[in-house]
Amino acid sequence: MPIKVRFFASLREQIGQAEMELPSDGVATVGDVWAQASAGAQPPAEVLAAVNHTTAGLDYPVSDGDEVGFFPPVTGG
Amino acid sequence: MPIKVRFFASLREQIGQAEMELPSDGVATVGDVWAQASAGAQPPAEVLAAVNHTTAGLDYPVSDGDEVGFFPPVTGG
Amino acid sequence: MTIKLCAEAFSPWAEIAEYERASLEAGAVGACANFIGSMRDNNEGDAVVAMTLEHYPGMTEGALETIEREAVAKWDLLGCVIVHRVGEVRVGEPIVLCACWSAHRKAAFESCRFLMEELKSRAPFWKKETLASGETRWVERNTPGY
Amino acid sequence: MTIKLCAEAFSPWAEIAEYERASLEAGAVGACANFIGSMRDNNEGDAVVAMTLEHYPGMTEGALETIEREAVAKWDLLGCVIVHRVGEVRVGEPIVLCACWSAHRKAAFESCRFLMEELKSRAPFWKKETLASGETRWVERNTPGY
Repeated sequence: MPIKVRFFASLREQIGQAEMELPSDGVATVGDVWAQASAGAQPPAEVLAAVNHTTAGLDYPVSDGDEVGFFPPVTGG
Repeated sequence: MPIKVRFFASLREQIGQAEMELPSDGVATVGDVWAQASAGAQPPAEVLAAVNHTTAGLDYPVSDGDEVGFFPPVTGG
Repeated sequence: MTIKLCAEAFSPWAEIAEYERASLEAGAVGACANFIGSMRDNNEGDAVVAMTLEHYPGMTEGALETIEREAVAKWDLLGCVIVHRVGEVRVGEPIVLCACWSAHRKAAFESCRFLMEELKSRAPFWKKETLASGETRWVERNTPGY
Repeated sequence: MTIKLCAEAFSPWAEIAEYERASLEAGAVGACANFIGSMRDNNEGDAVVAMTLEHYPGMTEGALETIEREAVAKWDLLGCVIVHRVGEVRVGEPIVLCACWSAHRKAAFESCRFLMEELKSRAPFWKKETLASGETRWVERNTPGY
């Protein structure tokens, strides 16, 4: 199963899309997902990530079928 | 003009009256008011006082016509 | 800034809504922190069925106004309200409302808690409880606020 | 413990009253601390006319539940509620409600502020403002909470 990648808020607008799917081959961590999804661009300094809806760092492991979200610092409340 | 003395809450029940008037002769401080009003009994350790509705210590000066209130620690809210 | 003593039950939400309508500009307010203290059916391990709130008429209002003025001097507030019951209170009824409005949450949170702590240590109110046994007793001290 | 995301305007007082009615025993509650964040008509010196709240469906609810569970583990609470708007918000409308009930005020005050600070740093919501000039911009950071 592919990895589902989602982008939110200003990051979604910069990337130009809300979601995409990536083959899981060669993707071991959240950082790998970012690299593939952004064609090798460096992640913004303040980017946050979540794997299956739980906050995760760039070195967090990713598996087949996971959903990986990327977003800027949160500003609710 | 006499000094008006008022007692509140448990102190009012202990003293057995809510208010009294005292001649101001020989009364210089809140402590003097207490001594006259209570026939010389020591004030309870935690007693609080107010002169004309503002919190005051036992050494606070008292004048003709003042209202002096005595009460236990407050428990509102 | 409003101070109110109520001899009858009051609705905190009605007080807040009325204050917002009458005294605040909605677009300026970003934060409202408020606190409602209400009467419990137990205290220090005993069942409590009724309570009387005594106060010092004349002094109480001034003490609450002083506390409000201190909060307004200390924080950047758009408004604040203190409502306090006096007389007979029944289980579940509100005893006190403190509400603070500001542009930002820090000022609202801190000033609201300040009002409550100062009120509880400086405003001349006294609670007398009637226990389920029929015995009455004065509440002698507050639970710690910090 | 309740979590609610609202796509339409909500009344904080109606939410609180309904929670109290459905979930709380009035005689047990001595303290209710609550906070309402609402939309201002200005931010960082600019007039703001509209706001959109984006969130991460699926993750948001879980993040708020985690924060509530942390509060319940840390303080002795009788209940707590978080309500948060999503979508289009107009000036003056509530964005967030956090309410905490306890027997005593310390737990209510501290847990309410905890919920707000954790929500603002961990729950996946993002604000996009429309300025009076017509320009839109993402809010990049929160004002400090302490």
